[in-house]
Amino acid sequence: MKVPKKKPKKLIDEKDVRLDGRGLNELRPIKIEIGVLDNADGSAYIEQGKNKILAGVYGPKEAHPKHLSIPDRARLRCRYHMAPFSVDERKSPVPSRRERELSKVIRQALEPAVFVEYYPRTSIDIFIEILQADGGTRCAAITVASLALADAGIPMRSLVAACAAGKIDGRLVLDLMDTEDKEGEADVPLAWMPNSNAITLLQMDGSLTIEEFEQAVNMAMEGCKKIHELQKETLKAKYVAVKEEVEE
Amino acid sequence: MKVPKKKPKKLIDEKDVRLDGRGLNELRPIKIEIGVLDNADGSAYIEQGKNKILAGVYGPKEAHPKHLSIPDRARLRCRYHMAPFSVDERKSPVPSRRERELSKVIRQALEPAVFVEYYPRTSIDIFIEILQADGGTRCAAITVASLALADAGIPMRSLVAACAAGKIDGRLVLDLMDTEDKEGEADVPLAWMPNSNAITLLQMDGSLTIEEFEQAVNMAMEGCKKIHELQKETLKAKYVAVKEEVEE
Amino acid sequence: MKVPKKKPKKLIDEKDVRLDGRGLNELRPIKIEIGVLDNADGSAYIEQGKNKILAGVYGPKEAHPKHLSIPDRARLRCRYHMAPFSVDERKSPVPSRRERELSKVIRQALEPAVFVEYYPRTSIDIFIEILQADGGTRCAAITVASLALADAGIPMRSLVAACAAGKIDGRLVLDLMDTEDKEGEADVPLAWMPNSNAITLLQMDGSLTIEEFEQAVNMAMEGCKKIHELQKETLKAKYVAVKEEVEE
Amino acid sequence: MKSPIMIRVKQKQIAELVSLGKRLDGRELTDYREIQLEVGVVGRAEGSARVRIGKTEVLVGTKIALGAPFPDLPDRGVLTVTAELTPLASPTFEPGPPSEDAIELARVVDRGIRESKLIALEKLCVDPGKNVFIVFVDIYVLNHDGNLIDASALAALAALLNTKMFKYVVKEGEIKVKPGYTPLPVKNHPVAVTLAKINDKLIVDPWLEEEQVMDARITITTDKDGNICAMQKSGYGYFTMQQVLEAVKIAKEKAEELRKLVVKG
Amino acid sequence: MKSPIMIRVKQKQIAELVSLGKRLDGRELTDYREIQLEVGVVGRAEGSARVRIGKTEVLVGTKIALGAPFPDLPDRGVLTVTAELTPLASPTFEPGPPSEDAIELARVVDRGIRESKLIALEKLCVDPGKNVFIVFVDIYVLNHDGNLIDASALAALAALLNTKMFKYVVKEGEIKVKPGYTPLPVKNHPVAVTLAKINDKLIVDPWLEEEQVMDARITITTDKDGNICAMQKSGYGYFTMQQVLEAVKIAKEKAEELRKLVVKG
Amino acid sequence: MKSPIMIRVKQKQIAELVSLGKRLDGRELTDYREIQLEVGVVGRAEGSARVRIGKTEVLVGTKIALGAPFPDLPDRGVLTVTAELTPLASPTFEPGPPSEDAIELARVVDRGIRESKLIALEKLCVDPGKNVFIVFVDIYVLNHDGNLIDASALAALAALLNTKMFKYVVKEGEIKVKPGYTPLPVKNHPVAVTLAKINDKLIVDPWLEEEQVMDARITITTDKDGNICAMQKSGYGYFTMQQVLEAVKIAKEKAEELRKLVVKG
Repeated sequence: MKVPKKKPKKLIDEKDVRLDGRGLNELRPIKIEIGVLDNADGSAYIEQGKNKILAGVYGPKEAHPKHLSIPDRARLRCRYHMAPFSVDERKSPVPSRRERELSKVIRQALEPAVFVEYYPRTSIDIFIEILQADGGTRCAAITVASLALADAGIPMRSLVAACAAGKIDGRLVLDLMDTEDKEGEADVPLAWMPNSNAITLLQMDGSLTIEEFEQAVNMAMEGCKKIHELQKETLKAKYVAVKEEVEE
Repeated sequence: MKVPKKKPKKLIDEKDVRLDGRGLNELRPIKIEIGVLDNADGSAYIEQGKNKILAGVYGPKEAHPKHLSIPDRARLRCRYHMAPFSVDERKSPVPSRRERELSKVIRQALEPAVFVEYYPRTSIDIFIEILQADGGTRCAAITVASLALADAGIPMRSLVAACAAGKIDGRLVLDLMDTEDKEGEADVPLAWMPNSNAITLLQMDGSLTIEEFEQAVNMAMEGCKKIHELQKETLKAKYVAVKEEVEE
Repeated sequence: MKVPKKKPKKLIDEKDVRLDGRGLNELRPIKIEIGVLDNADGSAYIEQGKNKILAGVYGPKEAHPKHLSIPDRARLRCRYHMAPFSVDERKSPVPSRRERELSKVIRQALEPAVFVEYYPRTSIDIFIEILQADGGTRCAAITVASLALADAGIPMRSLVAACAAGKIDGRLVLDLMDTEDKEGEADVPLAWMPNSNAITLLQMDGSLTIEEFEQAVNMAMEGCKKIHELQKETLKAKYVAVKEEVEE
Repeated sequence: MKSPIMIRVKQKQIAELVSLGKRLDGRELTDYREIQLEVGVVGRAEGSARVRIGKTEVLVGTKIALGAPFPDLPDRGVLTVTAELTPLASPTFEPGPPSEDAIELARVVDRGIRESKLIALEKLCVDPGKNVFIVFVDIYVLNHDGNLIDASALAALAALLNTKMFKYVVKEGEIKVKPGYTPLPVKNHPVAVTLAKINDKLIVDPWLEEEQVMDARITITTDKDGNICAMQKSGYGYFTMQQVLEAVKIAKEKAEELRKLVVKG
Repeated sequence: MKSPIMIRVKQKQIAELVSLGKRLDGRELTDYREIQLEVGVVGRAEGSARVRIGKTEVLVGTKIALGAPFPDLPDRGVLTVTAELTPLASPTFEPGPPSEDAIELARVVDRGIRESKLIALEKLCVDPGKNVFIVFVDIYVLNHDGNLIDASALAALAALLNTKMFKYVVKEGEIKVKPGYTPLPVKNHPVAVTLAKINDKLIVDPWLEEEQVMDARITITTDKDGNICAMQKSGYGYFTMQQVLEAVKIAKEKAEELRKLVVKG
Repeated sequence: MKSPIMIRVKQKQIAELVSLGKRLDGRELTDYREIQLEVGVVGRAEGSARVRIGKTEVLVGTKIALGAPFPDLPDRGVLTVTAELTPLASPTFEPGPPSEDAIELARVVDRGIRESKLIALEKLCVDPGKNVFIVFVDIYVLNHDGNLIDASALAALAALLNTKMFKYVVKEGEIKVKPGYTPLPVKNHPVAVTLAKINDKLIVDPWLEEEQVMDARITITTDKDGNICAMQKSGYGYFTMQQVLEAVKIAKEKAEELRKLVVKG
């Protein structure tokens, strides 16, 4: 329980500056680490603004129960889960309908990137824990889970980068934080593989004209590109570090 | 939520006419269709007064989980389920204890009619959805499920017809509707195979002398006979229609 | 729902007598019967003060589901369960977190006594029903379950006897009843195999100095010794009775 | 565990005996096994009773609490009946949420109590629409050797007759408990009698092995005036009209016998 | 049950036809199957509608009740959407708690209603912070032959337009129901249109066998002014930007056609 | 995944080393692994702390809400402790409702907090019988390498010391939140220390591979005055009286060391 925040009158000031000081087309600060968990086969951690999200991957491993295994490819499983203390009002640990829907769309956002056909009859489990939530968690979850898959050594066509654009105070903006999401007019989360030009997650709620929607998607794609660069740098840095460690 | 109905002072007027205009010994109008669903192996739909009930049958099919299969006969499964909007106060979609009991007694009302011994180790699933409820749903459910079984081509000793009799305003009447059931003194639902003279469902609640009970059962049996005729006509009409279609 | 009891001002009077008339170091009256249930492979019943507890054992039997069987020993399962009417406020029949924890510690209190290695891949089920609760149910449950295991003919290193000691009104006492447990300062339940000098359950809550704790454990051990004697007598009496019956 | 062959041999034997009007345990077709009844066995409960019919053993405890009435019956107490088939009672009972059989058992007992108006629910209103007494009847099956319904219904009746309620006063909208107890207001004495059909014969009080061979079962609950207040056919088979009427006649007679065990005088 | 080989042959055929701009059932790529709509089919419900798209059949019923508002929106009515994939509707639907697919279906329909402001929730407040109207929209899938979302969203729209609310007065803090009904206050008419991608072509209204071979699926909900109010990509595959924009264009056109079926005049 | 043979070889090695007073990772028998503590890591929580003991990692967040007290303690705040063994943390943890182990973990930590009177629950009453503060302590296990209890209890203590509560005024029966925060009222500092028994020797802070070979485990929670406030024996084996007393002595010493990591000055 928190001291109730007053609803801001304006989300963008006259100088085109947002509540947290960002420009319209600016991402929140992003910090990524990979290989952060000891037991998981792969893991990664992201902070995007005040979001704090941990992803872990187990697999490929024997699918069980067996009748759920798929003869010609790996079965991807995904759980998006929020910690009780990740939001202002304590959340029950029992998965909500929202968490169950997000688990599905996140899985389907990642699946096009994974060579699932390499591991028939196995299961690859992706577990995402939202430790702190501040808007845009599904996109940050896809960004970080994609790195956890790479960290687990699972062959992928490309990393998947995800980012939302939306409309607040009548203007299109990138990467909405919680207040902007709640008080704004529309939100368009997008997951993209820039190399393959493949949109693997696309949702929308609010109200946008078709022209606004097109601009919002383009804006989100630009965000994804930047995030994709960050993902690649993080992976590269990790491999350099491992290489140095090995060569020492 | 509905505008509350006033409790009627009398359920039967001085001319022996009931609230919906019926005589004491009169069934509600019944409309039956069979083969109404595309995916189910067999299906049927009934309207009895304001009751609207759909039944679908899948099977015989491999029983699963396997340890629940029965070596020398098919396993009949039955689910009686009410739609949330089928009653005045919205019903939670989670099966209630009442729905679970009715699932059992309906299954046991149908089982004596089915040649379960023809299909060892298989499962025959009967799904009943109450779309609108107005008293006497368990009986109408048996009547319609019995036709769905026939429509699925499952060999049966006889169709099972079901109908209740009861006591309202001190008089015995046939086929109680919701208000009569709630305000009345007793309800005796009965399922019967007229050909085999077999009572396959019999319940009772309220208060009846033994003599009244005997009369009520006899009255319900007469109702079942009429319903049985309707069932046979519907089946015959269906086969004629199919035959004509095939011969065209 | 009961007429609320007034909280007693004192749990021990000036003559060192407790509310129910016992001395500080005195057990409640104990009555044990074994072989009380017809279907269970072994069973026993205990009354300890106002506690009334029934234990039944099924097994060793085929473990199922099979993937939970253990290759080199029997799998002990245990359920501690309270009847809804066993306590002042009606208890929901759904197992609480407390009941699930107690099921675990009771299982682990009994397991060191059982030759589980004699029955690989099997399952031994211990079911404990608290019919009336008055403090110290976990200890009485262990005492009685241990006899039910013996009654089922399951080979054991020793019977397990259990008893609590604790602190009330600043004094150490044996075998706390409900009011003493709730109003007292500490409770130390202990399960012991006197022959093997093995403590198989030890919990504590409240506040004790290390010296008090040591005294409390010693006191509880003395209680266990007495209970162990009772257990042995009961078993012996049973076998004599059976023998006489057989020889008649 | 008996072998499946031994079971089948025994089942055949049971069925053949019944055809001859006899039973494996020497009973007449309309005899109950020995019935033992004990009340007040659980002091924490507001009422309780243990019934043994042969080796079948059932414990019923009642609890009373304050709570909200049903919106459509704002001035009536609430009756709640549950049944727990404890895993102690049979190797076929699993711990977990109530099975279909447990639900049916509770609901058949519930109907007998409710329809006969055993409890004067209209006297259990404390503050209309807000607070009424809720009567919990919890059936605890401790050993299953057949005919759980009759044992449970009898134990429920005995426990309810044995139930005491706390006294209270309402002061400025607050309910205060007063010292002393008063008996639960009771108006009727329903008794359930179950008959099984084996080889077209009706038998009373089937034990477990008879239940395993029976075609169908019917439970008939009659009240103190001999009226029928609840009925439940169960099992894979069927009854003819003649059999039902015969069953009703027998059930009424047996109920009178059983009632005397519970209701004195 | 068809054999796996037959299924694969048919799937290949479907995919090849789509590449040629054709469909197995003769439809154009952007054609819907025949749509049938019936309203007021369940009298117990406050509103109801049955939609058939080809052999897909969905029934939606609405109920209205009084209840507490969300703490952060004390003066607004509450919308609750559920979906039941009844086991009647497909051999792959199991009875039990809602599956991931059922939850997604309900939530996509919910977003279309909510984001387009179909219901004027601000007019459903009775007593701020205490009592508001709760609108239940329960989707009941009766036969599954593909494209459940469009059928469900259309049935939900029709059922809500058909919903009548009881009248009431608040007297001394108590809510009394008055005779007569008033229509649910409605502000918009969202329509969901789903397209599937098969062999890089977009098709409208995929039926079940097309859903089994599609790469991915996108649902676009547009409102009466042609604005987009909800969108959901689903399935194992992906879309390109071009495909998304093409899908949006088609969805807007088709939505206008579908809307005319429900909203007269 | 290691092969079962490799695991058994390693387990034998661990047990033999312990007999010689040594451990596979070079620690003394009574040494903890390296402990790292960080507080205030989750800003949305009212208090939070992350504890790493070796590779075991636990995050605890606290939340405070208004709610009803327990009927028998109308003027006291409520403490609720849960533990989630996140499936991230170990290949043996499954998503789903809390396992027996998760429940035990939460309850042992709960008892340490409750029995030591860490939180002054008597100061958390807002409106007796109606509104009190509920303190949620949610344990989130992120990596499991043994000794979850000590890590969780330490993180819970640190998180509670770090917890801030909102201020409020009660005006005409309504609770209004005021700006500013105040620390949670705290009275004690319980610390849990767990010892495992391997080959009749006691070791402190068992890591996962030691837990897999241990006979039994005992957790002893002592408060700031050196009193014991909670204890839990766990595991398939047993302890002798001597071992228990030795364990208590060691636990008290180690608790003092650990307490200094959390409580400054």
